Amino acid sequence: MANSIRGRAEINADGVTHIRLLINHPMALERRDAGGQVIAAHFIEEIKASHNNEVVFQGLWGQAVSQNPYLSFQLLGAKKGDRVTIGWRDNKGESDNAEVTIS
Amino acid sequence: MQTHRRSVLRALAGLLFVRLPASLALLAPLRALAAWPKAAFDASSSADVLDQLFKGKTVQSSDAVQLEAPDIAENGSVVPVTVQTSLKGVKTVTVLAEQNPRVLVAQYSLSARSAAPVSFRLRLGKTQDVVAIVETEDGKLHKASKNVKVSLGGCGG
Amino acid sequence: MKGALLAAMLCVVPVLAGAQVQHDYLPGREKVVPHVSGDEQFSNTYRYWKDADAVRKSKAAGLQSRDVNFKDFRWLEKSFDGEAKVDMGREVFHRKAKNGKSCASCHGENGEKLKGVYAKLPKYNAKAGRVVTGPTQVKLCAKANLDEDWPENTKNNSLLDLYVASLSDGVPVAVDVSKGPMKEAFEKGRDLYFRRTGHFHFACASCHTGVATTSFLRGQRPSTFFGDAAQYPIYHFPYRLPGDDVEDIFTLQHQIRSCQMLSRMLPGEEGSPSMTAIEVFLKATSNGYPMSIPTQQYNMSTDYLKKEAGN
Amino acid sequence: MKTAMRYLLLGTLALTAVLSASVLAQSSSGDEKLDKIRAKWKPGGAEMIPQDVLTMFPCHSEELPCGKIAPPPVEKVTFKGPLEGDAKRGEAIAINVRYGNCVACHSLPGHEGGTIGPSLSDYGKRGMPLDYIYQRIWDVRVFNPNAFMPIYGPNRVLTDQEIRDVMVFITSSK
Repeated sequence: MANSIRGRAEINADGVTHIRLLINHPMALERRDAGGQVIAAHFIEEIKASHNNEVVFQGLWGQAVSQNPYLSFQLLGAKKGDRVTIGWRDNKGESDNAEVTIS
Repeated sequence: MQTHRRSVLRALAGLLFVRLPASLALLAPLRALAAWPKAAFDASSSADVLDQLFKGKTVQSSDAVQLEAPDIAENGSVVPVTVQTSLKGVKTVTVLAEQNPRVLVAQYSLSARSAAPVSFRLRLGKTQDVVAIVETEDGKLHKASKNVKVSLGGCGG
Repeated sequence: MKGALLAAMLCVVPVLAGAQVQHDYLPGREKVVPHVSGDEQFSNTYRYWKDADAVRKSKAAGLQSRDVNFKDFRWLEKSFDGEAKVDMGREVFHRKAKNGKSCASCHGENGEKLKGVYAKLPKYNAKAGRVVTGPTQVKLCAKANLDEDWPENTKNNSLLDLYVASLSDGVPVAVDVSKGPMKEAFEKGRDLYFRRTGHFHFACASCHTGVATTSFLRGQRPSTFFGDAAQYPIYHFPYRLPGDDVEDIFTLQHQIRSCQMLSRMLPGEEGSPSMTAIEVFLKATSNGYPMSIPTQQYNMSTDYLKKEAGN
Repeated sequence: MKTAMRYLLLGTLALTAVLSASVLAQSSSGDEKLDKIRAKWKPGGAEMIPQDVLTMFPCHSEELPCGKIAPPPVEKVTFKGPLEGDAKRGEAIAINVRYGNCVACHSLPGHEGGTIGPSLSDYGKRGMPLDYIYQRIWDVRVFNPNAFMPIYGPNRVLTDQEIRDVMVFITSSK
């Protein structure tokens, strides 16, 4: 699941950073195949954002979050050029993380 | 029953922690981060979810919370939702889809360094109310909801 | 009773070998001109959506509602998801082939030489001896200069098609159908658009003209075809046609095929003369309308809600 | 070349379909065209209508033989009563996107639908003559050659009995 995160972080005049993320993930719902066998769900359970080694935002997700999830929120007290680390972990133990530079 | 659920939760939380990859575990958890609450995510009614997450505390409708979502979702599998609030000291933002088989969609924890609006996209099985609950530092729960009609395409597209 | 009734109704579809077939057409095709303002003869809603400013003003004046505006803000807003695909397309654009060249070698580091080009496609290609669409042009160019096999409906082709189209963002569509093969293609496409076909005996125009565009098709509102093509290739998630690997990018050819399948017509072959003709018709009836790339098929962010409500 | 071959194949299929429809006589329902369609496709399921059924009808093509198929002639039919049918089945047909899909354009009793056609929610109250309703569903071109409605009869989208089921359903609202 490498390179699954695409993000943009833009700071405005008031010092508020708008972070937008797009994650490439199937977010598969639990379902049954033609033979009635349960096919397990596969979805991101947790997503975190950290700035200066401080976790500033955490999301806990269920199966109802759409495929290739989108997430946006605001970060305070950061400055241009700072890096925000984004990491996720899914219910199968897979994970990925990436850095987004504030512009 | 409650006790049992919580012990299961605690056990699960332990499991999840072990499964955390090194890269994530390295991040210093400044605030007490919540573990993934399995029982709440599996619950099929709002009451159960509230019971699990907020131990049955009362939820008040509030004008200080805005839930933005389309009146008509053209595609139930990608419904954009934004939660905005003028409240100070927001601790968590929780989003529920009351008629989905699993009611709890997402819960976000904010710190003093992050803020709403929080936007994401969710799946709606059918026309229903989407509910946002904002929990503030004082422990109060503020709610807003919005009915989203899931439209069916005429030609099946 | 039933047997007799059926026998009386039993009809055999005649194939007239060689003879000119009298097709069924919906009325109105002679009114279509190759410009977006031609919509005034059809849904007559062009004045509300002819540009972003018109949309904003008519909203503010309370003139516009979802009842008349189907070229709404999602068509004008850039798609965040689509931009991620444009980035991927840019990577393919700079990827070196075995011969050491990339698309950028000829077209400029940032595709400078391709600015505005997509707004003029489809175009007659003298080398190929036929009218070609964007994806076909990508395929031919990649084969000739990079020796890469990037046929239509594959990942690299779609990503490049979207990237090249994004270089014409904001440029008004300008497909010249005044003469030669392009004129022929436009007229043929116009015929096909209004021709009734398939299991339901529908034309494209059954849903995408006049009355239908101001009504609901169950929960959907069909759009007038004028101006639509300026948004293609479009980010279309999570729908794709069987057998395609296109990174959720929907070209105009995809859109036509998808419509045909869903309304029980035989889906055409990508790049066949008929399908190209329909694309020429659709693109030329968007002439004068600014390209908006990348945009998306569904409202995938709530940003547009605020814009609809106020300013 | 590959494309040309495919066209040839599709063309042959279409031609075979058409020729056999006119030559073959016996089949289960006494209607070859209908049998041919239903043998290849069961409407109302998850499967979309397959290509070799679609090549039996006019298509958007100047290259394929189906592009030269003339439109099905207008069929004037007479309705023989009494009206007997299954309202439940009619409802299923009317609201299914891969069956009759009436709901795409019409509101129906108990179903909010499209607004391209008139609402049929209280159609039962209007007391329209049955032979009119039957003709309208079978081949609307008798009343209006430019109507948007599919021609359910001539193209065998629905069978005689299926149309009756739909009629029972839409006239059931009081």
